[in-house]
Amino acid sequence: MQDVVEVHREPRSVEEIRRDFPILSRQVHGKPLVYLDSAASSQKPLAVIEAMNAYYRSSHANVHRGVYEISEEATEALERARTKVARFINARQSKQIIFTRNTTESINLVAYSWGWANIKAGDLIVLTTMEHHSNLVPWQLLAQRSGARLEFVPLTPEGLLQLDVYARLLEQEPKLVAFTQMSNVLGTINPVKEMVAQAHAAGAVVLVDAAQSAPHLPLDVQELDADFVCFSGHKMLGPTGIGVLYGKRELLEAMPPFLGGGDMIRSVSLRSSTWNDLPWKFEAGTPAIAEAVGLGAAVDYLSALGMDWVRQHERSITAYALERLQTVPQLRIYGPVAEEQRGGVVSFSLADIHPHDLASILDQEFGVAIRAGHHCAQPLMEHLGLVATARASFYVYTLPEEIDVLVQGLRRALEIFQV
Amino acid sequence: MQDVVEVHREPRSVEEIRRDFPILSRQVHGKPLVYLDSAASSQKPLAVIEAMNAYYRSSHANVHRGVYEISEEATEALERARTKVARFINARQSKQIIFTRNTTESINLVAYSWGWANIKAGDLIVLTTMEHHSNLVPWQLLAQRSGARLEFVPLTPEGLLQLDVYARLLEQEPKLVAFTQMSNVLGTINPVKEMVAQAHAAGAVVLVDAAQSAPHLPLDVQELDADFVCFSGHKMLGPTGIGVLYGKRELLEAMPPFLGGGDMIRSVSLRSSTWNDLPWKFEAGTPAIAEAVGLGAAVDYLSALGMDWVRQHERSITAYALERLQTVPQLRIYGPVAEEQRGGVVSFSLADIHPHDLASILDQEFGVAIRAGHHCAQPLMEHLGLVATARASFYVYTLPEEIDVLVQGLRRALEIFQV
Amino acid sequence: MSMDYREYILDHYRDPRNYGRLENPTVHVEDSNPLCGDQVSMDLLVEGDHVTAVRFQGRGCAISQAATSMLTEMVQGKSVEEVVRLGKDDILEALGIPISPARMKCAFLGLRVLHKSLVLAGLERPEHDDEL
Amino acid sequence: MSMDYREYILDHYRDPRNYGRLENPTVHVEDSNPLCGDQVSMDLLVEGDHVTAVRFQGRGCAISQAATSMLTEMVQGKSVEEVVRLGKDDILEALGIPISPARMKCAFLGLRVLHKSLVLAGLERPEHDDEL
Ligand SMILES: Cc1ncc(COP(=O)(O)O)c(C=O)c1O
Ligand SMILES: Cc1ncc(COP(=O)(O)O)c(C=O)c1O
Repeated sequence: MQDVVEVHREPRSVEEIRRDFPILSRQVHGKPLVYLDSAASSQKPLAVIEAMNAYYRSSHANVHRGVYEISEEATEALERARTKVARFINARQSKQIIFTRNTTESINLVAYSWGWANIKAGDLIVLTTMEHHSNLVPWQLLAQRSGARLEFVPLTPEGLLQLDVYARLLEQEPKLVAFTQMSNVLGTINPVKEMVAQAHAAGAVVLVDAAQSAPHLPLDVQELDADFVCFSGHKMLGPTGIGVLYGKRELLEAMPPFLGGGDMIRSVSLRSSTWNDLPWKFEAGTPAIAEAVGLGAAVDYLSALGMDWVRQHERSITAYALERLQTVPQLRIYGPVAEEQRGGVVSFSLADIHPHDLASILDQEFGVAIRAGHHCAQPLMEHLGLVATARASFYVYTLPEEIDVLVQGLRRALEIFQV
Repeated sequence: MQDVVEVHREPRSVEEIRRDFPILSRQVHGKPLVYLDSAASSQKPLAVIEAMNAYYRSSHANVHRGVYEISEEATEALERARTKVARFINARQSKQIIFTRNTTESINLVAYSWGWANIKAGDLIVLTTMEHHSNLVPWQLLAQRSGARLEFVPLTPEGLLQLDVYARLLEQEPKLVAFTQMSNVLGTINPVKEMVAQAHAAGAVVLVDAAQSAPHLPLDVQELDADFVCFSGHKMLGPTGIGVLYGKRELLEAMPPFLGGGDMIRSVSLRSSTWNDLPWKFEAGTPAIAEAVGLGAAVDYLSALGMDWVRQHERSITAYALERLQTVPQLRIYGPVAEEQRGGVVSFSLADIHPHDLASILDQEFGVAIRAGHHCAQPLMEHLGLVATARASFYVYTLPEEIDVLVQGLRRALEIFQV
Repeated sequence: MSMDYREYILDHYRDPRNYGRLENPTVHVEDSNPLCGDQVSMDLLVEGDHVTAVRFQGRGCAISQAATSMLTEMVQGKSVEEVVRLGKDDILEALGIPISPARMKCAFLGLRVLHKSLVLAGLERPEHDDEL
Repeated sequence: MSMDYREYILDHYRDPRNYGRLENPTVHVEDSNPLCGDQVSMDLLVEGDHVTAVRFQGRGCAISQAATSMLTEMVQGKSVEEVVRLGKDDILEALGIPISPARMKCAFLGLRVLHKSLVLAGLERPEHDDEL
């Protein structure tokens, strides 16, 4: 999937990788930052920061319509980034890559454009109870406006999808099936390829929320065969302000536009307009050019590491974290036990200490940044019978020593709360 | 409107200002870049580039839900940028500032959210024939879906709005009136304050496209009294990937959400959700955090110059350009003659030379970057009886000497085309 | 700045005062913090110009629950005039430890519910612009 | 690289060959460049396996109009087989000057219209993936 040249490089040590991330050498509350919240947003390597910097310092101009040198350079930079992203996920053509702001906008684009054109009253949309709000609320809004029905694939106690229920829901011939490739709370990796094949057999269109998977797993959209795949730049070493919608060509061609305005048109008269070719039909207005450049640099960085290496590194860090966390009294871990079924995300609770209190203690006394809350997955929290969990998540720069600091902090929290 | 402290600063020379913009010292085709396309997108001062740089190097994390230090810093940075923008346009409250990707998305947000809730079959929407596609296509889409009617305020031969027709259209009690404060082709500055008052008297809601005015004129949304005001960061020294929607509080409160997902909710259950407070109700998913920081730095930079100075500088550059261009044989200038009715944008045509050919010659032989084409305003081109114009546009860093190079290039084009 | 969880905070968290519901409250209001999901509901009984009884229920962190518990102690039996004046400073003073910016929303959740209740009961003007 | 506007280009621009419409064309196609608004329409008359007549009309820059004019000269009287094979290289060779990346779309507008015409006339397979 990646450049062959890159994959065969000598693997770099995590210590070496960390030197590429300026923020990792900073201190918080007088302690070195231990950043365990990459599932919310990753940190950025110098290569990404500098690519944007260089773009603004030497090649910025508006794109597509400029006949002069720097506008040609900017257009080139934008379209080269698109090609890089296409290659990174093995899309057949770069015109299948639509730049959005984030995963959330990508999903909403499909809900508004494809959804409005294809979903009618009484139609069924199948989701799961582990979805992030971003893959839930857009479908609620669509269902409310169209009169469509929503059904949900429930979870096993361990946090896996109940695939037998999924199969039964497919018998009702849903128009659309949308689910996440990896849970941002439980870490669960869903069997996307099989689920897509089953959904297609039942005649459904499939959207995959790859916000958590694109940054962490080798992703081949042709192999998965999903119709739409959505992800965010900021979770995969890239900048804020850019996301991706991948779609199958025939679907994207047939869809009406979403946002109207400059660049997405072929011709405009006062009362009607015709639309530009893909991908620009869906990119109205001046795009996030510098952000595309940054995302291009991010996928270059990841490809150079090799996504197999990334997955492997996170597997071993996660295994270590699970092992060490189990040594903390009164700590409860959520999600699958089998390592190959989970990504680098561990949600847990500790005694009767609320996750917010835990996060404050870890931050202020140990410099450890974890996430605490409902993780934009309230229905999943409901399922777990919780209001919130604490969550540690890992990436290419995470060291085992950082897990040790986390565990030390958890023990201290038990002391403070006199448990 | 700006910080009093800043406005009273010693005005800086344009030469000094230019040193803040790294790209202005670059060469193209072996000549110094003469950038005359700021109406399409402005260049960025170091202060803006460095602010984003510093953000990524030391404070990046996802916002709003993080309980740890760097997430608090990131949230602070985002919300401080919102406050700066609110102050820059004199909004009453910072919660009236919604961050979008660009002007285009801001307008579409209103068309989808306010439009769907308020525009019914037969309702009238009044626009003008000088609108940018971004303030035209969203309303065409809305009209097609809702059955609303569109009517257009035509232009005088000079390129001013026919305000008598506007008054007559208002008698038909439109639901919405949307127009630009400054034409990106003709430079025309419309009498927004009077037009808003008239529209309000007729019971209409008013949207002002400030994409060209926010960067170049002192803008006071309370004084204008418009209901919605839209603009883009990238045209006002800020980064790509961020735009602004300002709205009156009661309207924004009453509007249904646009994009659904994380951060815009109060609570989510499987089948329904409730919405967060303003402005977050309209900011679904991870926002463009670094871009907000950059935009904050941009408005600081502009405020330090003083928007009155900016306007004054552009007036004199424009006056100089109009004077010098008139010395070129067979050159025709479009738009108002009176200087106070136009911003720093001059559209023109030269003999039978197509604007694209002109732009290529200027670029390749003189390093001059101008825009050529329909400027995303095809209906206006239709009105002018043209397919395209050449356009030179100016900003805080434009020097009279650059106008001289332009004029020299135009004379050379006449030679090449043997006119 | 370090938020240290003093014993009295943990005490209010584990053993909240005025916890539960009232039979015939003058007003009942629920609210949650959209950013973290913490919840608080509050019952007020207003008799004459005094708040004669108050109960709350909630789920959330030590800060939000302890602060609400402390707040109910400040409300109980006070005149409406006094209750209307309760503000952020009173909460911070009661907590008595530094609160980091992100946790302010936790600390003030109960206060937000209280003021919503007072508005609903017609005892206070809605102050749109006050961000609790 | 400098695009120099040679005399023959200006000549094709100011005095386009095969300009106008046909009475009974086999196919008529119009297209425009969405990025700049340049327009070209083309009429083809196909008799047997030859393109026996061609006319175009257009508005646009010297590059797009001259390139289309030159293209019609290459098409006129040629066998369908030959016409189908006409590609970007033929256009660039005919123009004979370096074309900057942004102007490629101008240079190939007429070619795009030609191939759309051939597809419409059933003489060529639609090649979705070819970006003209
Ligand atoms: C008047 C006007 N409106 C809207 C826009 C669209 O701005 P953006 O492309 O940043 O959305 C522009 C810029 O091209 C403009 O000049
Ligand atoms: C599974 C999942 N889906 C969607 C999202 C939304 O991503 P964004 O906020 O970048 O739109 C996230 C990130 O929080 C996520 O983890």
